Amino acid sequence: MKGILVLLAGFALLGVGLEALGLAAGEEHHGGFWNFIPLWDFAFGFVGAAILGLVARGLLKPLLARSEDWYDAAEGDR
Amino acid sequence: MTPYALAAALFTLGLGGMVLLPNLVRKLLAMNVMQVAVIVFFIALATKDGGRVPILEPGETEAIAADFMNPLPHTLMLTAIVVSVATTGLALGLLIRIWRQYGSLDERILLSRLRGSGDDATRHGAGDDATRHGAGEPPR
Amino acid sequence: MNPLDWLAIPPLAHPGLWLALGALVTAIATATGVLGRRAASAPGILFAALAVFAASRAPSGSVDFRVARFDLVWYHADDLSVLFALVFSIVTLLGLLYGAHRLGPGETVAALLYAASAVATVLAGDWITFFVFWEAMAITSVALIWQGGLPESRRAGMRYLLVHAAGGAALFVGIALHASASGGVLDLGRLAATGPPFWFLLVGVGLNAAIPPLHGWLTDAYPEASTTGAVFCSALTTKTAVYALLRVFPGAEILVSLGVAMALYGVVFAVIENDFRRLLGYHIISQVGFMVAGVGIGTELALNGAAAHAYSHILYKALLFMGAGALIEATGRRRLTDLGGVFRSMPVAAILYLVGALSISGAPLFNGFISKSMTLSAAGEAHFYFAELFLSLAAVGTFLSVGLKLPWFAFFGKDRGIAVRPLPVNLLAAMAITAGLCLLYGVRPDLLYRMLPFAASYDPFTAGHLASNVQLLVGAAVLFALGFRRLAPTPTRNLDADWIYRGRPGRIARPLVTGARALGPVAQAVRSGALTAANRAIVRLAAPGALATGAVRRDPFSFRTPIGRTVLLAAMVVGWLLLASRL
Amino acid sequence: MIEALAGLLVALPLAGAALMPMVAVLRRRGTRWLAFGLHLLTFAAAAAVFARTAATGEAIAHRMGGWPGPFGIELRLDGLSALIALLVTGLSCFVASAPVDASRGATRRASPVREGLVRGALSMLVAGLVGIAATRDVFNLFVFLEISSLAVYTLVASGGGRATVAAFRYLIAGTAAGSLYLLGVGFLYGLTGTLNMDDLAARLPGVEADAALTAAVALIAAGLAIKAALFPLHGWLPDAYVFAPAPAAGFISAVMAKVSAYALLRLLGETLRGIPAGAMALETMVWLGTLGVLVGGGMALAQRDAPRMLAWSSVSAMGAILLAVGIGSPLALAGALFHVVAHALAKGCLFLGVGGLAETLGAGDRRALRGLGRRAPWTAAALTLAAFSMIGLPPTAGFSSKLLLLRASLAEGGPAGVAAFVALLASSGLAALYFLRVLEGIWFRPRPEGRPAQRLPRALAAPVLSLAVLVLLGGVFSAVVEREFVSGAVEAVAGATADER
Repeated sequence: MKGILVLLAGFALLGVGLEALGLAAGEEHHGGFWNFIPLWDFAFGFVGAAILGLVARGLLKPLLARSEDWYDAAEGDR
Repeated sequence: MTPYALAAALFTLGLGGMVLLPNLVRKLLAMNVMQVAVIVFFIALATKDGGRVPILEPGETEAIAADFMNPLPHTLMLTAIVVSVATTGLALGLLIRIWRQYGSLDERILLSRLRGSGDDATRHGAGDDATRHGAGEPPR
Repeated sequence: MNPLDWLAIPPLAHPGLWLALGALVTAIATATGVLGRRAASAPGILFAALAVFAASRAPSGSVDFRVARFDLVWYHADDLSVLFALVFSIVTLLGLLYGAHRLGPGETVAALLYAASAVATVLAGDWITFFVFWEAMAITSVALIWQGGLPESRRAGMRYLLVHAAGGAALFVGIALHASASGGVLDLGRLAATGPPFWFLLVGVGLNAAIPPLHGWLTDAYPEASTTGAVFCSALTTKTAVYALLRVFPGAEILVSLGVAMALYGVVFAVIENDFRRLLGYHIISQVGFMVAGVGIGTELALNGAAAHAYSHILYKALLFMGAGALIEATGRRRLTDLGGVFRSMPVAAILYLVGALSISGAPLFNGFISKSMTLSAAGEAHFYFAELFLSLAAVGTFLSVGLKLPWFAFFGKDRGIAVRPLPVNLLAAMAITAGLCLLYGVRPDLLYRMLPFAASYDPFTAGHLASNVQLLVGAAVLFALGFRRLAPTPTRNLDADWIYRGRPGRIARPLVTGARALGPVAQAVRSGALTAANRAIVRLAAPGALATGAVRRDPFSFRTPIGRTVLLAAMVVGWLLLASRL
Repeated sequence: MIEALAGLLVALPLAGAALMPMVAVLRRRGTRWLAFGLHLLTFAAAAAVFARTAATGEAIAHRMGGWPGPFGIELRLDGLSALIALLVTGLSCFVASAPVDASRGATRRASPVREGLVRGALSMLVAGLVGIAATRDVFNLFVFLEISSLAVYTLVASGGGRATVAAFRYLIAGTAAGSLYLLGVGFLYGLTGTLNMDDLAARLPGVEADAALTAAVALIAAGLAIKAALFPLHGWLPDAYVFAPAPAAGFISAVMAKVSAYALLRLLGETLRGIPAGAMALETMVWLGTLGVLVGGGMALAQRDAPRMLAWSSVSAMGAILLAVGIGSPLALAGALFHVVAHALAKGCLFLGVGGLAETLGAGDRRALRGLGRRAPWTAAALTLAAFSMIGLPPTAGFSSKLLLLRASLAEGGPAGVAAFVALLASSGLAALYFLRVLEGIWFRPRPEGRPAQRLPRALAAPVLSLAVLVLLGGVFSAVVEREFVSGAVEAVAGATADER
């Protein structure tokens, strides 16, 4: 578990370092204003995943989840 | 265009019903739908925008053919309806006899019965004449 | 002349020809007993290798032949079609290698014919040829799904067939409308994205591309295919549709929104899916969404991106399905809720699977990165900012479910002490080669870029791109690390668009299903009738007494066919006369 | 005077159809002779008409109700129509002479209602068939088709039991056929505004609507092909022929499908000739007919039940006739018509004989016929002659007709012609196999133990013998038949088309 955390932290540092490198090299940016926010992609990755999880688990699943043999029962009279 | 589309839809419906429905009554109904489609088609042929029924109004003495709808398809269809009624009547009669004989109107069941009894075991009419086996012929 | 140079002559350069030949040889060799069941896929592998070779050096140009009054272009090679033909051939080769230990003759033949149809579809130069092979693809893929062997495979295959028949009908109507609108021009070229022809073609092609709500067949049928069958299915049908969109509707803006919607739809459903092959199926939809959006953006970079992403996707998705198949083969389970902690028992397959997972997530140095960031950059450059944002979101979701959720709950997580069968060498070898290709293209993108249809140059390895991707993945990983318990799968089935025909509304269409089923007995009757006839003929000639003495009792020729069949045949005669007189 | 006969040909049996049930209820014993007389009278009228057309080479026309053409319905009998009418009315006499339940044993008599129903249906059938042959109006043709079909359903159903199911299935197929045909007629009427065949032939070349015309031809061809039992649209045929009572089966199997084949010849070969779709329909017919010849023969070989074997051989024969109609050269038409006559006589004879025996025995297994040669040599000889004709052995009528068909298909050449030639040869081989198997049983095997004695009721034996004699005469004097009967009919069609060209 600790190894994973170290790995994550390493990659996070790599991300920060690469962004700094890109800024230093003066690479062009395209896209919406949000792309110019520093470390935007960290936040987007985290929040986006949270939103997706919430929508899927909180909204869709209560609506759509059925027992696994639901279709068999629905088609039972074939 | 609409009446032709209607005729086409009815014809397809009837054809599909005749092909797909195993119940003989439904098959017969589908057949009737198909006949109605043909009738609709003919009547559609006869119609004309702004056309009148080809009957002179009281007091009218002169008839201009271009004003009227074509009456011939209607008369033809009268005959076709008679034919259709006769066929349906005969078919219903047959169905009653089939029902009495087999107790089923499902073609699949009927066919398996026809086959199950075997062509050589009994000849036709076993139902209304069970004594047709010759004397001394053991029923096989 | 070097013998292999023969493969550069157009008729022989058609990779589909080699795949079909492979099917023929397999069928003959196994039917005659020359080849045992266990080696059934051997000739297929050989011929697929030939197909790869032919595709890799297929010369540009067209070959046509005349049927009735149509010039049918059955070989039309340019950069775009050869790219798809090549990757189809490669994945066929890898798939056959992957399944070599268990592929029977039937499945091998079906897979080869399916791949041959897909290759022939992308190499078709006119709508008629395209349509013919498109339909052939539907039929052969069903044959492959049926080889899954379970009752549910048969039923799902039947539904798949019906849905694709409907899609084929829409496509046909679209082609007919287009042909009559254009005065009989049937060349497969760019079309205006307006009017009835467009909508019909969009429905017809979009069904194969699994654009929601036309995607139900995919997540319905693919999980029911055999472990090997799913590898082929994941690669071929949807990508053929992407090819068609690239060819016909580049720059149709409606495709941008459709593609983005697809990408998100697949991701969201994947998050709550339990059957891991269905989960991967949802990610096909999501990834195809990237390509469809790319087609819709329509700049040279975007089209290149879509084509490159299709190429990459076929490789890593095949790898993912191979990994999923390996899980099933090793454990016999197909739900995440039944799995956990098998990493230690099958580390090689798990690591190879992770290569695929990182590829699909767009991790740098894997091949998903080099094509996905191309599409995203194209969206940004063409000012489709929101498309770029939402596609990024879909990428996050992809990593969340394929890169984190699936491996965590399957390979790691709670150890349930599941007994694991050892995996055969050929299976692991195929996975390793596929993973190697994913890495190769990830490190050397120029190998892929030089095959792309447009000359637009692109460099994925800028610090900004790398940073953006690394940050996204890390962000998602952090969330997963904090909240993975909430994402745990549950043993449920989620309703989806296939409810339309499997649930209550589907009952309205039940007669259609009955009608399609009626075809089964026809084929059966023809087959058994012919066999019995031959058998009886021999009996009659060899031993005339046998019949009289009752040695052959049952009389198979007193059968009666339902009278509806006569009516149906009459309708078919009418259809034939209508068709034949018009040609 | 003679023109009125043309109307009478239809009116007489139609009146009979209305009359029979009444007479049967009032006075049953007389019904049989009244029916026989009526059919004989109709036959005489047909013979007179035929003689006139053969002598003058001109058609006899009658406009119903005195309406002038093209408005009125025209009945016209040329050489071809007259030949068909002659065949239908002639064969009807044989059947009408037999008691309704001839084969059900002497002790059993039909009830008056049944007697009237069956006799009336037979009359109606003759009226419908003669009407089909005579009419020149495509809608009227539909009406006569349905009249004859209704009568046939009734006749088949009168077999009771399983025959009812067969009749219903026949009805479904037949009515579907009628609807398809009528729809096609609707297209033709919409395109040309006429229903008269001659008018149609004159106006159609000027019609441009390509798709609608194709649809018309396709629908008409498919509809009539069901009624003519063209393979693979023959689904109704085997059961209907097998389960119908023997006298009815003898008549139905002899003429029913062939009159529809006549209608196909009239419409596709004459009225709609020269239309691309018509040519395609004829070509398709050649191929399907060739297939039918082979499949029918093969299926006949596979049957154990003798009447079923005969029914499948009818599928084969219809294939042969229709493929010749499809080829359409004068030689092929001569072959087709000769085959119509020869097959009608032979198949009528066989169905009356074998079917009657099977009914009296209560078993259709061909083994039931064993030992017949010793027990009833004359019947056995008659059946043998008819079987020879079916195989195509000299000196029977079947030999001459087969020969004509073979020559015609060879002269046609091309893949279709060669395929037809091979199929026809093969069908003779198949027929030899399945008939010789039966004949061997009849002549060389002893009657099985415990079997009842086979004996054909005299009322059926007489028609069987006379038909066999006709089969023999038709073969011995085939040159006369061809010259006097067939050539005029061929000229009526081929001559007309030759003029157009």
